[in-house]
Amino acid sequence: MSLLGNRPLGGLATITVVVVGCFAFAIGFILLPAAEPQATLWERICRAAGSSTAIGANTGGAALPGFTSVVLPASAMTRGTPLQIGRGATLALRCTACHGAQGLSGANAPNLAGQYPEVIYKQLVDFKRGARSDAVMGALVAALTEKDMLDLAHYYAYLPRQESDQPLAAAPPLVRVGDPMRNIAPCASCHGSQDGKTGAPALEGEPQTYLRTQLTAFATGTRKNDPNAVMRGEVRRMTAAEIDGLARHYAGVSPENAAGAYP
Amino acid sequence: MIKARGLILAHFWTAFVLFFAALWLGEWQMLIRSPLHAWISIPEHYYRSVTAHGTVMAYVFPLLVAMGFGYAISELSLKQPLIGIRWAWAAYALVAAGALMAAGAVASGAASVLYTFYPPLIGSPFYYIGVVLVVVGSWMWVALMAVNLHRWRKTNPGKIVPLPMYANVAGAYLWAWTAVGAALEILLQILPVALGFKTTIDAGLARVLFSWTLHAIVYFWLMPAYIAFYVIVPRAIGGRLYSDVMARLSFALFLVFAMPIGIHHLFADPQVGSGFKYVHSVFTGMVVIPTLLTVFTICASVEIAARLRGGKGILGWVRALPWRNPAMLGLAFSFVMLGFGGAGGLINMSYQLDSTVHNTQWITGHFHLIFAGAVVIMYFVLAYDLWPHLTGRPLGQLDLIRAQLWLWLIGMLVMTIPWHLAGLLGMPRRMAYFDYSNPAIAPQAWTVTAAVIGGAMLVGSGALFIFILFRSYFGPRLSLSEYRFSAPVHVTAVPKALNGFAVWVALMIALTIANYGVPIAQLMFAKTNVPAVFYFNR
Amino acid sequence: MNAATPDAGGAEADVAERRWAMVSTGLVVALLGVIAFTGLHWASMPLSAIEPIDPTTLHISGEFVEQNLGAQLRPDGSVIVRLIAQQYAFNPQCIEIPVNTKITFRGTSADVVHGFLVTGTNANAMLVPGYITTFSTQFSHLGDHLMPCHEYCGTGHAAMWAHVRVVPSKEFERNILGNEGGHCD
Amino acid sequence: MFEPDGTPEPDPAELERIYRRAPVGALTVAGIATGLVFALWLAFYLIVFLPRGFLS
Repeated sequence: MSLLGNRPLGGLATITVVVVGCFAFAIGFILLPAAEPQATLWERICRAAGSSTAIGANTGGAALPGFTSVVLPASAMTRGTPLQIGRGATLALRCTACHGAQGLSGANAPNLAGQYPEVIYKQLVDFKRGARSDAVMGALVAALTEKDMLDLAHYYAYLPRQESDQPLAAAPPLVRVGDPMRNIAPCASCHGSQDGKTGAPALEGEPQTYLRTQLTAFATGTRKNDPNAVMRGEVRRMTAAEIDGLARHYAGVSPENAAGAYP
Repeated sequence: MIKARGLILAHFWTAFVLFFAALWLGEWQMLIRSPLHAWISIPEHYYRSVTAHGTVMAYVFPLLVAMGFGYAISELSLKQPLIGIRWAWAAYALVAAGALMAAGAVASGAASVLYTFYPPLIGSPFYYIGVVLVVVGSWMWVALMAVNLHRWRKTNPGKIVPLPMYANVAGAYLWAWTAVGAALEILLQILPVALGFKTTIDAGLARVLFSWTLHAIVYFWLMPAYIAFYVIVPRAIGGRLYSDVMARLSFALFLVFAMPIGIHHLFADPQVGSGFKYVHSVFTGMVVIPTLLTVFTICASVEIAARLRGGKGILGWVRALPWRNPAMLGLAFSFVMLGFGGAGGLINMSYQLDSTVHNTQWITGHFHLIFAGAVVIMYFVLAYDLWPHLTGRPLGQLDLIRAQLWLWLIGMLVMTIPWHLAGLLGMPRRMAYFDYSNPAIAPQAWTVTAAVIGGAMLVGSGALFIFILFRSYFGPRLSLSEYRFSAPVHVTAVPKALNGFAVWVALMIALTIANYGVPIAQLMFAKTNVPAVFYFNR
Repeated sequence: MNAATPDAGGAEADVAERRWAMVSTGLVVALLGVIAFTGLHWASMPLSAIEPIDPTTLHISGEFVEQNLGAQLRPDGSVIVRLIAQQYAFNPQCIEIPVNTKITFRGTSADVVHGFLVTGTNANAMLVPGYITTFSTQFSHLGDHLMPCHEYCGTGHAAMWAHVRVVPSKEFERNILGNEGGHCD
Repeated sequence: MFEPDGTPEPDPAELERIYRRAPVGALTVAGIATGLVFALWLAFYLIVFLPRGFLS
């Protein structure tokens, strides 16, 4: 004869579960939060449920001048309409002297052809608001409207990009794997060729001098329009030689042919 | 002879071949992150491999084993041909197609988001759709198990459901409800973003929904192993099941307590209040009880076998156990790994104690011990046990089988115990490479080398397993007697509640709502959607 | 075995199993009791507050703007550390804090799910975008600790390691006053 | 398939005798094993968790 067989097991199980549940809730919501001093019963229960009113450590703060204030809009991340691209092309006539007729620079200004639209848009806004400074660009963006900047971004994004034919596996270690102990992330995990990150530009084929100047500016903190110091953090611990090597790599200059300037 | 053996063999072979492939991936991952190898030149390949390894090992492999085993149990224990065999093949096709689709997406490098998904990272929609197809196929299996049991009840009114089928259907219902959490996450949150209908997603809510699935799935993995403990091992070693009723109660308790505990994976998360964390900790404690009941019942069952063989004394009987019997070896090895893994598990679920080990290599060690160790070794045993009844041919010499099981045990211990230590030293999970030249990391280097060695043993054991199964096809035809499950010492009256599932399923759903309702509702109304981060090569 | 009629035996198993079940339950209850005691006696529990925050505007306003990051001394002598995790770095990348002082961490993520632990300590938390993670602890050992990201956050994850430097309180105060404190980047 | 061929059916009286005294051995083995598992937990709590400080 089974001892269990004589009992209404379902009811017994239900009662057990309810009792365990009551104990668990009582301890978790009333007893344990009691370790927090000066809280009423109701406050303890709310606290244990995740209510955050009791914390109140929110300190205000506003970005200092010189830091970026851009929040990337969704409209900067989609493909541009033909109308936007056309309008952007007209506006871009003012940019050709430095950035080239097809967005490929002959000077040491960045190539813009095929660049991600949100990248161009963000830099334009930063120039306009003073988070990034450059004598030429500052003057040029002053008159641009929000719509102008979006259209320009979509126009340049539409132009064909210079593709790199270098396999990633042949890139310098900092590009592929970074350096964990210096918290230098692999460049390729944000700047294309392996993985992308919203707001991070494609770098292949950019002029060597431009890249070196910008990396150095991030490293010294003279350029700080990278949100949350994302680039300054990556570059801060790099040596000058490493910065030089990265600039050469992305410019497409092989180490053996280092003397050959871009293009 | 089993009628649906073609179906069952299709499930088993697909499961084991995928398992063997994923085993190689695991070993490759260990090798390239170890000090024996230079840093991987393209880290994305590592995460691609981890995603594939996890997707196969956590979803496809155990599902196919449970499904195949479930069909076999349905036929063998109910002694009726499988109803709905066409549907069963359709379910198999869905699982296989889903697995292929997911594998394609992962292999192409468009979905290296790991099998735990991790929104707001978003990979290729084909990956998620593949996983959904796998789950839908598995739900068809759940329905088939219910239908077969229902038919049996109609033709056998008033009779007690055989224990193997009772446990099997408990496992099926457990899975049906377990999968709901991840299904909600994929269907309502991830897919709309992956398909481009939305650009934002609530990462916290996604983690809560996934935790619903993430822990209960472990008990679903365990089910075939526990079924084998109760209904295969005692018979295979010439013993008797100590108590049929307690076996049923254990399975019923798993059904009740497996779900409302998943937030113990989120102790370190900011989107759940500490009260719910404690409640889930308590209920995780409750789910320990059916495992302890199982350990005792199985020990008593094998003790009967030992004493029937002349075993004497309080501990002396252990020596009289049939240690050369693979079922006995498998059980003992499984219990050893369950013990170590269980101790680690108790630590993980202990509210504050989790912070010492959360997301370190310790956790990887823990679930490999429990699943890849204690559970998978029983998958081997149940496959060996059923194999001659599926192929009609013998497995051949048992020496190879014993060697295979020994290799699996030793490989698993050599791999996972150093992982636990590495976790205590602060080694984080999921890193493609480590800078072993750093003095703070250098002491952890040997643990990864040990994992490479242990992993090599596991690959060897997996290869032996496949070889043993394959070789049996070249054996002579057997005329086998009827397949039997373990018999209990005494056939006792079974409480009505333990002949059905109504109470347990009701408690399972009620407890899930009680323990998950508020945490989910809180986040559904919080304004915490964040932009998705698309994982695609742009 | 199936569908057989019950025989007369079987009561012994029930008694033994029930005893075993009671012992098992007792062990589990004892374990849960130790946890509750630890929570009560040392006010030790996992993080609890659910504080939403918009990850896209961290750099513009609110407590996580750049000049607020790192360690700050509070009037009551405790220290608050604010940090951001993003693909694939923490900001600050090196945090300097005083030994044996109450340290309150407040962190969040600017993009995907991250997490961090401080090796050799129980400081361990997830950073989920959209939520602020808050917890307090103390560090009793001087020296440098590693602070890796411990949640998969994308292909650059393996390079995401920060550092925590625990220094004597005097040295911390001197550095804070000298405006070099709070971080050691 | 692992059982040796022709395992004789045990004598019911013998089986009943074994059944009645069986749990002694199982209690010992399962008890020691379970005790070790909980002892490991306690050791972790005292040796690893407590010295590493508390979160609140």
